[in-house]
Amino acid sequence: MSLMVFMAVIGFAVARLRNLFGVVMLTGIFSLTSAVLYVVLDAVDVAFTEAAVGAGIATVLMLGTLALTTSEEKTVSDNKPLLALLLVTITGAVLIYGTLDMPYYGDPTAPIHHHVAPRYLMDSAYETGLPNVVTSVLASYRGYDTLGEVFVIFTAAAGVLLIIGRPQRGRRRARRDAQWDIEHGIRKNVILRVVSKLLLPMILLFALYVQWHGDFGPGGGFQAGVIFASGFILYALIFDVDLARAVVAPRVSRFFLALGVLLYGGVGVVGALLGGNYLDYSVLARVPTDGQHLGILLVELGVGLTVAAAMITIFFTFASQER
Amino acid sequence: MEILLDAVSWALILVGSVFLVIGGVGMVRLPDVFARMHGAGIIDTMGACAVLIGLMVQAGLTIVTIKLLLIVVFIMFTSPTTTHALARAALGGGARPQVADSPADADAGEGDSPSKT
Amino acid sequence: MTAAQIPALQVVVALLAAPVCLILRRPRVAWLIALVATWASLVMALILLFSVLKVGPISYLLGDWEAPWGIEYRIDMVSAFLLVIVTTIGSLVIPYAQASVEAEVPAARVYLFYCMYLLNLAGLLGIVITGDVFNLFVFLEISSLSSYVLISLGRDRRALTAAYRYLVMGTIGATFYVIGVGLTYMMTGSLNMVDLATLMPAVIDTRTIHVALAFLTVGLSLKLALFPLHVWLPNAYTYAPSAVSAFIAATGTKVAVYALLRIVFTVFGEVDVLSFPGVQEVLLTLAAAAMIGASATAIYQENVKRVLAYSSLAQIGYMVVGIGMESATGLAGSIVHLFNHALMKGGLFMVLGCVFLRLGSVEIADMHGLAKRMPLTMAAFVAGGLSLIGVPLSVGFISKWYLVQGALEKGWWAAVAVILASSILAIVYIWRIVEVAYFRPRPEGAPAVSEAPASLLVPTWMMIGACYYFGIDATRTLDVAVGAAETLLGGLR
Amino acid sequence: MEFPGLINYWIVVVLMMTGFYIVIAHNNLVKKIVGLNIFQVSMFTFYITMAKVKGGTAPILAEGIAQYSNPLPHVLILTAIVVGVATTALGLALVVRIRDAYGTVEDDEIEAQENDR
Repeated sequence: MSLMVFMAVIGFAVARLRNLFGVVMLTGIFSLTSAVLYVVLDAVDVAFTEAAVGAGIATVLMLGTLALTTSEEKTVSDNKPLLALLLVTITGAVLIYGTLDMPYYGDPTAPIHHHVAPRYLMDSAYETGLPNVVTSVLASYRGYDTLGEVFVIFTAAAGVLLIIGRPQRGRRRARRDAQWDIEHGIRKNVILRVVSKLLLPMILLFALYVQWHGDFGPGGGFQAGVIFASGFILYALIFDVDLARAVVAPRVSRFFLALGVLLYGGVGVVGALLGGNYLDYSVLARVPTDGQHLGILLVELGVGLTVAAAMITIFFTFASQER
Repeated sequence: MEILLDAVSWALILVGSVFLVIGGVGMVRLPDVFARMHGAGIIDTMGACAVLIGLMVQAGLTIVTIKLLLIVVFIMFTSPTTTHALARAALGGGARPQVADSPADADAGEGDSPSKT
Repeated sequence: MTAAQIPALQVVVALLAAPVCLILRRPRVAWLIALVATWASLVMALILLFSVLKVGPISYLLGDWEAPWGIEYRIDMVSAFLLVIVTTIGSLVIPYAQASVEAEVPAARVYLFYCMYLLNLAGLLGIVITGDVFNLFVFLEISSLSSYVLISLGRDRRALTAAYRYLVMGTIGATFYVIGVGLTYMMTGSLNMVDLATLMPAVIDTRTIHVALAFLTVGLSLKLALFPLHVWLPNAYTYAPSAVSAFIAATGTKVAVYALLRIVFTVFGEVDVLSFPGVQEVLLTLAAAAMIGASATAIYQENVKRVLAYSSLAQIGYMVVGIGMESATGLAGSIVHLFNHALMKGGLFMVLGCVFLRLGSVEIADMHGLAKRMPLTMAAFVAGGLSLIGVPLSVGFISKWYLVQGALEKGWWAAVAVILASSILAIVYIWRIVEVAYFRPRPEGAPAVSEAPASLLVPTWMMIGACYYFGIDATRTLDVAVGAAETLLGGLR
Repeated sequence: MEFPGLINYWIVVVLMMTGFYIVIAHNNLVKKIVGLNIFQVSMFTFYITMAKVKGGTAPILAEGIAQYSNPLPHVLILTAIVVGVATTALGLALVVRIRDAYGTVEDDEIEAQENDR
């Protein structure tokens, strides 16, 4: 509860602050605090994803945009605060009016704990055989939602490519003015280079652990994909972006972007061909639970591939913009 | 034996949280960017590690302890590097540390470099 | 095996075609894949429509998990009809898009354009076919994200701000929608529409459900650009590439109206939401304001695409009036208007695409005496305009006739007056363009303009021809629409 | 005791309205995206607060634990987080292109430029 008050304070600070760098940092802190809050509220998978995706990728992208738009300062010209304040208070009042009949926070007799959820908690153990109920619901019971969601990430990456993607004819050495010395500075800087070289294998190893550990503990395709991509983003930040693009050529990241999505859709089609409905994993192997295991592992791999490739593509497109 | 372990872990956690508070206050009160970095440093090293070690003592010899150990090692690696990168970036950004605190220099030093970023 | 899998394949074929387009980066191949995918989904939509007419609502369990636990596809008369609308427009715009996209989208990114187009189509199909409230949000996001990107491809720099504003308002709408879903889930514990409908009467008097309904309707009306929340629509349609505005104008808002229908009549079916105090009046006043206000502003626009954008706002007003009437004929009128308006607006925007391809601009000032140089294109514009006004023998007339009939049944003279007034305003802004194109002499300095290429004209004329074919032989569309109205209202009576 | 029962939801509503206010009132395009981000993160918090069962643990099946929190909102939020990031990425890409086309990221300056041409 106190964490929420803390988040509210951060929210007000973001509303007040003029300096955009401060605002972006506060948004990162806002997401991190919400991740801590989710751990307290027993939502471990969500906390993991929110910390990795919300605080990590969103902040990096915003900083990248600020670097490109170079407008740290925001002009002070709120010409319509009153109208906005009015609209916001009305919506807030309607929402608070709506909360009056809600079941109290955390009371076990609330309807949502009795209608659909008990089946997941009781039966998922022997239907899908995964201890982590969230992953089994995510990948199997409501697997179609996750397919839709992987396509959302795919759309975002293809969209960013379409909006600001510049066709790279081979690896051209881009001449940069002031930007060059700062970057040069970082490359020359031994400490950062050594430490990041030490950290990189750990990050990628951890990403693979998270990918395959999704069935038993918190983890899964999304978190793994983001951590995998953050390894490459760290590499691109420390060493020059063109070097990073040499490591992961845009064509390769584009290929994996499509491969992950096709893998996920393909598992569904195979399920349909083998006689079940679309996205039915129990027909994949003789024993239904093995089929579910196999299906969920493949699906999580597809998600991991797409999310990693999407984040890498988005970051490289942002990073290789010329100001 | 049990009480001893609990006492030790609680002591460590308390010490750690005291350091966290000191670091926090340091971050707010100290005038200069580079001075404030000391506050941040205290939080990362002493504060977090003390609390983590306290938890490790609490957890006894289980998988959790190894995971906590890994976290401590990870913090030991990353926090000095981040502080280093921050210092380098601050230097790149034009902030100059207040070197000698004699009044004459302070005003001159104060005047030309916007150290309070 | 495949016959039973058609509901899933309907969406998945278009969905999986997009990444394939991304891998094979040649524009020609990407266009071919898009063509095959859209025509395949059209065939599947027709098969589904006929099987729904024969067998009644189809239910398809994704992943073989029963309804409230897994995600379920429920296809009844309404969603089958919408499927046919979306896939017809989708498969007609593709052959049209080939030439028009070459002219407007930089060559290196044409394959990404088709990838985005397929994602938008798949997103819309996903919304129409799903029976799960949260799944509808996921596909709503897919279609919205891809339409933001498609709009931002416009050549004019204002396309970027139009896409940005649409993104901000669309995301707020989607978040409102999710808050509404969260509130209903909190009170009932289920996400499946039919399951929600059975659980709703028990909790209907709680304030949370009223607020949930408010948030769901506000979120969706942001998406379908109901009057006060329509700010993003004129810029989005005007500055988008012509093939994109043709597709989005004809399908984007229609699917949002369908989602509103689904929420009001299926999820809140048993509870007869419209009889709540004030809900019906608010809906009708907003719709009337949309019809009159938008048609009036359409008269003063310089850019023809903007005129059509404002006329779309007015037509959405018609549909919402049909919903507000809550009677079989009124509802049938608005459902058949979904189909008719899709045909008319799609055809008219395609005409403007031909003009843009040749003339490079769609401002009225540049279109003086264009009819002599582009007779076929402008003839299509006149035919489409007449059907928009609602001249007898055209589709526009059918839907207006049903709406007026519904209004008379309910005895709402105000509604009848508003419909007629808005049709008269439509005459004014259509005539304004026709007069410029036909009766003004072609200025000397104007560039020599030749007729649009066949690859653009044929789909345009097919669309406009369909406007008149279904105007004359309206039996098929009407009995589907009336059947759809029955199934939706079935929940109430 | 009715009081603590709903206080969590009221704070979440306050968070949502802060995000909503930032999106509406501020002109800077990046600030609007930040507002959207906060609006969505607080909506996630609303779902997760709904899912918590007092005395329940994380929905990972283990022996000896009777009460679990509800896993379904967690799954929905995993989807919503990714949707949020996708919208942010697209919004920022558009901001970059708008900056190239208009030279500014302030809404009112853009509107001024748009009206004159």
